Amino acid sequence: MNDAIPVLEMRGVRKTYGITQALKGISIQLKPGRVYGLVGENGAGKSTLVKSMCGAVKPDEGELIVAGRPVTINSPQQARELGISTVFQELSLIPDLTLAENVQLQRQSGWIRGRRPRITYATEVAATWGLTGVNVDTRIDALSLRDQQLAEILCALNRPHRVLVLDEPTSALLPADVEWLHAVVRRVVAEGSTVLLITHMLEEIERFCDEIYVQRNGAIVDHVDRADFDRGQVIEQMIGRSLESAFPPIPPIPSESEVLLEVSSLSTRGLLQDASFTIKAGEILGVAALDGQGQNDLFEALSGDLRSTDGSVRLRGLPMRLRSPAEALRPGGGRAGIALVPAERKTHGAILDLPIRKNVSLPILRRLGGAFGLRDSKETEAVSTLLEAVQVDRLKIDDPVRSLSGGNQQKVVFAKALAGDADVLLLFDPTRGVDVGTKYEIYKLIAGYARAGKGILIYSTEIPELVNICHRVLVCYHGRLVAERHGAELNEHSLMTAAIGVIK
Amino acid sequence: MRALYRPGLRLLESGLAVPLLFVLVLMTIYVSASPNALDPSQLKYTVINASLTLALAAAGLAIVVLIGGLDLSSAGVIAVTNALLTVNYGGSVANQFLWIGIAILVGILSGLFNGLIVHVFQLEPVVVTLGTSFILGGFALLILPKPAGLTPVEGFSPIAFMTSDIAGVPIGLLVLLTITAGWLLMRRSRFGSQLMAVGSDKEAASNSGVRVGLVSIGGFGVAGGLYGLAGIAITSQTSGGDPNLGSSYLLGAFAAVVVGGLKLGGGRGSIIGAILGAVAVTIVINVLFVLGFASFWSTIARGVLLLLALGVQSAITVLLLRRRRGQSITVGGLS
Amino acid sequence: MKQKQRIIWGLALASTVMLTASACSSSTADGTSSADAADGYEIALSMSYSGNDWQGEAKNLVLAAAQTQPLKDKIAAVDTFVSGTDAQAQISQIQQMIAKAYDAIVIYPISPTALNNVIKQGCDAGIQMFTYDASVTEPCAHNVTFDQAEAGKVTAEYLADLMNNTGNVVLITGVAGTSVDEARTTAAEAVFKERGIEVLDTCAGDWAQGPAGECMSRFLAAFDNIDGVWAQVGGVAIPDAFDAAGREYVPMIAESANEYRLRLQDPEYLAKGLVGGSYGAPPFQGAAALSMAVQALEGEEFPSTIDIGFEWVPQADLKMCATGAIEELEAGCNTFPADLVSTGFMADWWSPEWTPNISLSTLLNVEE
Amino acid sequence: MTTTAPVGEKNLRDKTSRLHKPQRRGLLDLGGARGAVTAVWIVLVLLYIFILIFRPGLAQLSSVQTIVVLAAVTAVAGLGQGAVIFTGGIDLSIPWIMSSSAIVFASIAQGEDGNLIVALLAAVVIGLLLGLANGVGVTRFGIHPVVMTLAVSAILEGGALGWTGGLVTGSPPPIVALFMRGDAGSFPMVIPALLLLAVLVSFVYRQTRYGRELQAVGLNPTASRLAGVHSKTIITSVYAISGVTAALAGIMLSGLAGQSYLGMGDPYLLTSVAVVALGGASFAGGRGHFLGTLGGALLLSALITVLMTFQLPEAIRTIAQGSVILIAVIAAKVGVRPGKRKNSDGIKSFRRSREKAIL
Repeated sequence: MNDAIPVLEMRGVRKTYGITQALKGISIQLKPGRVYGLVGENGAGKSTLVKSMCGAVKPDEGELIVAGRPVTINSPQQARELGISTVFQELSLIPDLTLAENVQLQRQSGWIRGRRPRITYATEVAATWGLTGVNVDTRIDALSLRDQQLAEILCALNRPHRVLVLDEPTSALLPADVEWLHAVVRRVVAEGSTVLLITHMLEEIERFCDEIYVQRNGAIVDHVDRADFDRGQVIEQMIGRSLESAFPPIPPIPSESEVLLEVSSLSTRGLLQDASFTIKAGEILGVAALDGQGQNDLFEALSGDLRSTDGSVRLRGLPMRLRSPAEALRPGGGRAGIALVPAERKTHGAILDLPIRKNVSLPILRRLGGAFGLRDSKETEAVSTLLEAVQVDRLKIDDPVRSLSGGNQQKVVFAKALAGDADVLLLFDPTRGVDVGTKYEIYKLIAGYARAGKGILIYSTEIPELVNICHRVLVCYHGRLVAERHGAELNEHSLMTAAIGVIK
Repeated sequence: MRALYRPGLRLLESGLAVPLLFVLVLMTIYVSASPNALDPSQLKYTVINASLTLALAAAGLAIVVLIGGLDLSSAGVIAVTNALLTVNYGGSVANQFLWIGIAILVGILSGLFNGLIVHVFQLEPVVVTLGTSFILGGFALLILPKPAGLTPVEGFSPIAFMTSDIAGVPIGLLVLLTITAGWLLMRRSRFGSQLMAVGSDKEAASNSGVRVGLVSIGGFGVAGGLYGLAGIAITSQTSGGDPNLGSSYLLGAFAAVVVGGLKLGGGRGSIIGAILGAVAVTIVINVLFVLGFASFWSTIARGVLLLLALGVQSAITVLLLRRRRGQSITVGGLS
Repeated sequence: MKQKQRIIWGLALASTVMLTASACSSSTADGTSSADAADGYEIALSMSYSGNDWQGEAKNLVLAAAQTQPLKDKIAAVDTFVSGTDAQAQISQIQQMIAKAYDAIVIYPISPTALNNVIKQGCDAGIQMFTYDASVTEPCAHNVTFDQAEAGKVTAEYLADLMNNTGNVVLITGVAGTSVDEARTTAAEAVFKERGIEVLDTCAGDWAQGPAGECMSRFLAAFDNIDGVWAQVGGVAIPDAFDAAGREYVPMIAESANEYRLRLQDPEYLAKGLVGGSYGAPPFQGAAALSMAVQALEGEEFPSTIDIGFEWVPQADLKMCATGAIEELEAGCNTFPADLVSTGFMADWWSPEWTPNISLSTLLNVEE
Repeated sequence: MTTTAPVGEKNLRDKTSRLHKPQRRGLLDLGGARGAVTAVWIVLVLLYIFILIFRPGLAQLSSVQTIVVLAAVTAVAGLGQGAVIFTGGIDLSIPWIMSSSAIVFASIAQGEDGNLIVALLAAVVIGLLLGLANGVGVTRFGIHPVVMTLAVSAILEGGALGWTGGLVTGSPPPIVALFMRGDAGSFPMVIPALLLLAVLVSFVYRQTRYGRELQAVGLNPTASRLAGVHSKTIITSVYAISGVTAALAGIMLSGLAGQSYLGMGDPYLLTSVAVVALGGASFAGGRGHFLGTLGGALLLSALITVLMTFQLPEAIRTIAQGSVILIAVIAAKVGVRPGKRKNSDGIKSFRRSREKAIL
């Protein structure tokens, strides 16, 4: 088997975005009939690798060899013609078209005219792959996230697939769906095709894959067979150092510490129901949850981005009216408020085309006024202090945020959140797509802020992170806070168990 | 039950319900106030022919709107084709058809030009079409410096035919039906789905293997062709040319498209909606006329109609279509 | 929740607007008020646009003529309708007038050819179809108009005389791409050529003071050898442009705006050297068309084109009116005091033949 | 302090400064429009040199003065249009706000200087209210800017026709004409006023909280909102500004024309958009500056006048105008980001966030 000609090979592929080297000379070989796993931290360049394989991104350098023939792939269309079929991490179905139409559109050849034949066809295709109860005449944007993901996988399967690339296919799936996907992958390789699975769930890697590639910082650092797979070792390779040293010590909560934030039975129109908890001064409170369990609503409601339907929030004993982020940041009466570091750094966190200065000073412009409008000197001083605090070169103050690396962009977002000197800092997945060095700096920042007597609420997709930097972790499941772990109970296993809804 | 429910829901989803409702309500008022409005020749003149040019222009604009753009060049294309036809039309039937073909071709070419510039330089369609609308307007004036009539044609004239009728059936209606049929065919074709995909989400479309550039250039081309047809329609309607006539269709077409339930920004709606919207915008003037309103009310009514259409449309979206996103798909073993 | 609220508010707002609209309309719906009472002909007036002084004045003259003798007893109602700048709207409007079976339709046509089909239908239905000012090519219609080329010729000759047949002239034309503009300008250009006067340039003044003033300002910026201005509109804006540029007035021809005629008699302007003449398309053409329509209904025959002439007033023939009473008008006064009329008022509205019993106050106080 | 930067980034730093020119803050802050604005003014200078060589008559002070005065109306209307475009919208109601406020202004003023203040206030308040109506429709009801402003425009058009019956009574007071034209060759006050406006707008843009928040909202309303900016209020305000500037432009035009009439604003529908485009603004929002719009207005005005001296027919002039707009936007695109397209990821999620923010 190992002697077979690789169906897809990459040799020395490089890709640079601005100053970020996303791929630093990647070489991999995918052979027919096997399932490959690609693991790596967020921001290791996995998605760029996938995109350069399927034509969404054009590599700067390097060779792509499909079935022994060097090719250049300029468009997703071309990749498809070569038999590379991809399920993207960001869903790529057309929201305004029905599922049946999407199945059609994604198909390589042939076009079925008429609605009814199309529906019949799509239903049949779905049934072949074991999906039933599908209303294929529904528009994609009327489907749930899980159904959209299943639809996406279905569309990829319905194309000719010499290589099936699955980029984080299970993020919105239920456990039963993962079983289904396992069966699907087995069937695909049994038919002689190759599967490349990108995921951060090591359990899935262990279950699905024959060979595993480990990617770190834009380079492939290891390639192991399933038989030699060792979780601890792979994790170390992924993050480039051992787990213990990756986190700074957590500052203790002073015993006489007062309650800073008091949330009682907070509910939203979306998912969140009846959330109640408190944060003390100096406390780092974590939230663990699988995707889409209501944690977004919780953070949005607390930051004023989303109106709550019920419940109350008190900050230092005084009630907060959270009707807009402005009110969360500036509760009035000169009090400090609640600041948010949002999940989407590039679209929600920073304004990429504005200089760092204008980004960081945006929430505190009120304080920088003088007789003739904004005072440049005051602003430079305030922004420089903040940049120093987050360790970004203060000489870059007038550079656009876009010109910074991902990690530094995130630090600017932090500086912006810190600017208002908020009592409570909400951090939604603050280390996503950030390199290891910066991650450590961010942890130190968080610890430092807590040491200064502020409260922190942090959500992270990476459970080890929560275990290692939080005093206490709440678990959110189906819109409710179902568990709380602290002290000895606070470990990866117990959090994961609670997060998937299995509570002792 | 389900069988009945689905088509209704689909109608609501497609955005056609609003223009259909408006046309029906307005027609009812119109007919009840002026009973002879249903007379075939009345219908032909005051409804079909009156809205023909606007409907064609709106249909063209609708395509650009569907792919997520805004097009200001409709007036320019109409003016140029109208001018071209006025100057050159006549002679043998073959020659007449030749110039009709040329008119449509000019429309398609200017559409392709717009699309090409928009795509190659990644510019906003509004600015590009603003520029081309000036240029086209200038060309119209260059070709036809003053209004003129068509050279009278002996015997059969395809241009005059467009606003006449066969056995009481207005040709304009047939033209609109043909466009509708063409749209339905196109909508069911790969190109049609790709067109909607581009308007719905360019990136997803590209990831789905749609050649976004080609499709949007093609869309602009089709739109241009429809503007060209609108130019022919106005030439037929007025049996002449006037370099300044096109301008009144610019804002009218936008109104028709919005009343027609299309979503500005792309991906939702249909040409049928735009055509119905154009009819609604036209009949509202007739209705005000027969009800004895002063003329200035017709402009005001157009504005109110716009807002009303949008209100009803979003009421439908929110009150009827916002269903809980259920987890409907069941996974099973592989066969 | 929020979305729903927003929509309910939106609908409430929209319905309020609609209600207000319909409430207002009952008071402003035109035409119908006078329709039922008296016996006589029912006549419709279809205008393409009423957004400027000339159009508004022409409309009011039609209404005033219908409300004064000799037409008062013969006409039951004149219903006016404005279709806007859209040819198909006017076509569809006339179509409905035909359906309503008016006795005669008086039209200000939007284009010389666009209305031909529908006018033919009107004729076939036995309705008298009259157009005014602009004409249509349909032979069954009666075009009440004047000789545009003649107007261009006469005024250009006068200007050439003032310029002693030498020097340079600039032309400020009307809306580019209209036949009226084309006819006048071509005729004027021919005269200048014949007289050896060079036309420096032409600019579209769009028959409005704003664009005409802009044209003149640009001319003054571009040329320093202008010896005469031949304009279709711009009597107010052109001297202003000269003032602004600090340049000496040159002989000029412009429209029959009252304001311009006032200036041609104003000592202050005369001292600065304002020389010129005033002419224009007479607003009484509509009233004339109405009168002829009534006569046609009474059995008189009219040719397809009726030239009713235009008023050309050289500076020397200008004469102030005190109040605009009929006696004064009959005595030949042709300029009105500024405090009686609006700035854009056209002074050449009165005609002994077509508006004999309309005084200025009748015109200004006419009811819809 | 630089010692803390991760090693990997250090050697990249030099590269950074070459790739992304830092937007150093001088007296002027043009944001992302710096290149385009500079380009417009350079072209303007080139055109002036061209005039000096080939049409020296046009280069004299009085001619330049005329060109500037005629550009002033477009520039003021373009200020509002530009502000709206800066937030990713477009205002199609400018022509009829211009006409209606100018008509109200003339009717109240009745040609008397004494009535100036009342008339001016009334006209500006009308513009403000109409602009606010647009803004509220766009932000609170989530109506697309094209639809909202088109509807307001249609209602105004009918309303103005109904109210006046086609005959506008009254006229602008002579002082407005004096302001626009000057007296017997004296300097028209509109030119220093325009300069003052440019300084004021530049000051607000660079030096005030409103200016800053507007820059942020124009680029990304969602992120701005999360940073505590009242994005909707800011967006509403630009429509209000557009209403006010349209009213002012209408008054200025009435001064230039010596009267107000229906449809006087009609040519400004496309020209107000055109000068903003010439000024290098991005129609997706977030890039543009009044100095660019002003340059664009001057360029267009000068160009028309120059073309006039070549005795080209109206048709050719229109074609030239259109071509200049096309060439300008293409040049701005090619010049500003040579050979590099925006990260499409960014655009997509940004569009979505914008939609969310507006709706």
